[in-house]
Amino acid sequence: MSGMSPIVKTVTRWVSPFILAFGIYVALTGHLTPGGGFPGGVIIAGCFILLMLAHGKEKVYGIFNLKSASVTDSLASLSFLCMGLLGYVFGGGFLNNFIQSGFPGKVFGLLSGGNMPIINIAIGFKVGGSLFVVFAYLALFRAIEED
Amino acid sequence: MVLIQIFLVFTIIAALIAVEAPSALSSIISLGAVGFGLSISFLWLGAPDIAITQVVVEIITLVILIRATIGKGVTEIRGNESKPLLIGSLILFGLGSAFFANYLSAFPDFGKSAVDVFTETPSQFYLEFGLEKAGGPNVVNDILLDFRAYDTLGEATVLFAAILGAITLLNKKVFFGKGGEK
Amino acid sequence: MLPLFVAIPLGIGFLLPLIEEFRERTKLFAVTVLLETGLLLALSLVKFGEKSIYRMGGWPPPIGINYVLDGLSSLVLVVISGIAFVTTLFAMTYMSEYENLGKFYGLFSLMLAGMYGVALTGDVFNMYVYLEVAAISSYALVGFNRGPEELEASFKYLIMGAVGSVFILLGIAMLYGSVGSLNIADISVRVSEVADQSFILLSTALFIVGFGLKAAFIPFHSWLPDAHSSAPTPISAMLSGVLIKVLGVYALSRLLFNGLNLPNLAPQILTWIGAGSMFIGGVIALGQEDLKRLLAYSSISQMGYITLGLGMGGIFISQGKPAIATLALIGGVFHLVNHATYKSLLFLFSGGVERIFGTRDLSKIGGITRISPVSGATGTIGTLSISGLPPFNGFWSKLVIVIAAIWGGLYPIAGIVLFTSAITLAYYLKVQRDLFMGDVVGEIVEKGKISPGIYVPLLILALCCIGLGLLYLPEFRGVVLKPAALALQEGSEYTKLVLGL
Amino acid sequence: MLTYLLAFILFAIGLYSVINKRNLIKIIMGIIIMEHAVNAFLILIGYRVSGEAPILEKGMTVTEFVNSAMDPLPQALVITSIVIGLGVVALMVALAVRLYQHYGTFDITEIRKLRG
Repeated sequence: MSGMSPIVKTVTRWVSPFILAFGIYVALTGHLTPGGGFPGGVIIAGCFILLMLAHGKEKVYGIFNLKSASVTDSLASLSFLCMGLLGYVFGGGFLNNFIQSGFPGKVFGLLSGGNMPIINIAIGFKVGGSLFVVFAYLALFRAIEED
Repeated sequence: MVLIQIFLVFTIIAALIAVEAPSALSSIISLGAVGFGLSISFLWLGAPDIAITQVVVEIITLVILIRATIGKGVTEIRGNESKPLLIGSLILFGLGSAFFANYLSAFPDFGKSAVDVFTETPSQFYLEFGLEKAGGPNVVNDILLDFRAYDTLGEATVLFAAILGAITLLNKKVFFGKGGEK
Repeated sequence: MLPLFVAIPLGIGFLLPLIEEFRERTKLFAVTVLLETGLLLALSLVKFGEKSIYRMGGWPPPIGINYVLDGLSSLVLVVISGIAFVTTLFAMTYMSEYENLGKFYGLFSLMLAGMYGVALTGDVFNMYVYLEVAAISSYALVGFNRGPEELEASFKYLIMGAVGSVFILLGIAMLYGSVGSLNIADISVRVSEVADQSFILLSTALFIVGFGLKAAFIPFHSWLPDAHSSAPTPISAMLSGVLIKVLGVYALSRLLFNGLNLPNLAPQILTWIGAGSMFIGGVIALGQEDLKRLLAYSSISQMGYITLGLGMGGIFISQGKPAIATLALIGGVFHLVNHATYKSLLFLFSGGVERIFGTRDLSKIGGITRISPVSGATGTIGTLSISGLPPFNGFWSKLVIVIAAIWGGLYPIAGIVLFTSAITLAYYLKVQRDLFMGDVVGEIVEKGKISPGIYVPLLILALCCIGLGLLYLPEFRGVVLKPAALALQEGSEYTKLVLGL
Repeated sequence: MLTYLLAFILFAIGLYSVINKRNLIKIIMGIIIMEHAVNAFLILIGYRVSGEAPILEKGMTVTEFVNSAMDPLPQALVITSIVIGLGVVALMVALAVRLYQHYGTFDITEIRKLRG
């Protein structure tokens, strides 16, 4: 499965950086504009899946192979849990927005939501990594079955 | 208001096609039509967050579904369903919607949300103190990440557990445990 | 302290697959999960008997999510942690030759986190999310052996579970639409103010169907025999012992008793569903040849006892007989604890039998007490206590339920309870006769395989089966079971605790 | 009032597909349609006639925002439930692919027969 026709390859090569940028934008500005960690992460996963479909597995594995994807998945979930535990340690509740109560950022600024942007980034990485892993396993599973 | 009903009727027709279509590809594509029709009606219903999430999740679902079925060369899915079950479910559905339509007056009618009908609801607090207490103008993400962040933690765990389960099932490592594939 | 119950299993559930990426076959996974369950067992015993709430993120109840620790949830916490600790002890030796252990133990501790989340939470939608966490981990764990049968059983379990979850979500949507809040205590305050109760009844019906699918009540039980017989043994012990109770009966009774203030028809439906699944489960179990399928059908019938006890409690509350209602609720909760101990004992025992004889077909095997006396003895204790013979704990909880039924005047129910106990006694005597007493039948696959790791957990559970009988005595019952029954009975106590009205 | 009924009809179509269809993929589709129907129902509950999205622009005052914005709570619930649906779909497709590999067919009655 070495990927599709050259036309598709070049188009995806050109488009994928913009998809990735859009995914990161949606994930990052979750607390300001519509979007958030989940849709952003899914767009990031979609960009990698697109590359994988167009260029075949080997090329994409150079950037984001199976092991690093599931590692990002676990690490991002662990960092989300640690943000919660930090809130627990700093008093307040288990998932307390301790940065916001500590020093709130500029009202409509990017860093205004206390630990909300941080959690958004963690969810974005987690969803991106995990969906890419499950799609890679589905493709891997099918490829082995064929040959 | 009428536009929403048009979108919903469109999704119902697409859902019927998805269920009744003989070939795999056409039923998956009409399933996509259900999802995208819904996300447009979400936009109209004033929920942009949900529209983005719905569109993107729908794409991933379609890609996974097509990947799973078309790869198998399964284009023709033909199963002759039993007639009594069909009639039984139609009757059941008739009763259900009769009950639903008859008692619908008890439900707050369509245009009013919980903030208008009930006094001092949580969503009134979220709208009023969302920006002030949580710091983000997007109140929906305020709820998701601050007021009810514990829900989102469970949510991330659901996705993690589902993906971990899918990996365990698709894992090609053969093993010699009891009852496993030798 | 309370969020640690969910935070520790989540942390370990995220950590173990990460470790497995780097080192495949290490004993580390089993040891970490054993330490984790031991710690949580100690924590739950420390927390037993406390009545407190914990506000997530520091937000007051109707705004944020809160934990509620009262008589019932602290008892359920102890049951979950106890069974999980013993099952992990068993799984350390039983699963040692399997692959993918990091994923197995990761999913196991995520399932634990889901169950703790459901047991503790005081918010309807949050209960749905953590119910999904526990359910999805158990779907993958049921299909862990990846043989053709296991996959088909796991797929059927997944479809029925997903349909159940959708019904629960629709019920929550109806409830939110007609009441306007998601906090269980807040709902019980607002439900009484709602004029037209028809949509509350509709969401109650949806909850009964949804949680019925999760708890395998009789019309929705078809996934349970396949799932429990084809899952790996420690997982079927956890499923039968704890998962269907916490996700099914506990969550449903928490919603009906504390949330919706017992809508008028709900207790009757619960009682008759309990009586039905008790009777039909017992009758089908009579004809089973496979040991695990027999245990699975007997789980359905024993679950019927628990639902019956709670349903009768609801009837007596609405009839205004608080004393009898407390007794019936005590019977239900007492049976929940007992069934968790002896059903997981029997499932772990059936794993040992399968390991010795290589098959679970009762007609082909026999005489296990001659091969390994300890597991034979513990298996006998398990079968005797489940069929309700006096010295063991099964007898006492059935006795309480029968007394409550007679005292409350529900004579047909008492008749069904006695008749089903007779059926249970019949099919377990059948197991007793040929599996334990007879001479050795069937070739022995691995004689020396029954290492201490297998029969030590069986011993622990057998001692629990004997020890828990003492809970029937008034002073123990008042400390352990009465607060659990009162937590369900007095809704106002619950709202006062949570909302501080 | 009719709009709620439309969402309920969509739910009934999904339930019909899960119960009556014998093909694994159609059953998976039935579950997806049921999830969509419940999400739509949740959003319809939070709809306000003159409402706009619950996002505070710079110019708006809070009181004006409270009176005009949609109900944000069902929308937060729907985001969570969409992603739960995605997780369940991933697991169902993984199982269906494995079942196809073992039994060579997507028809659930054949699978039950072969299992014997």
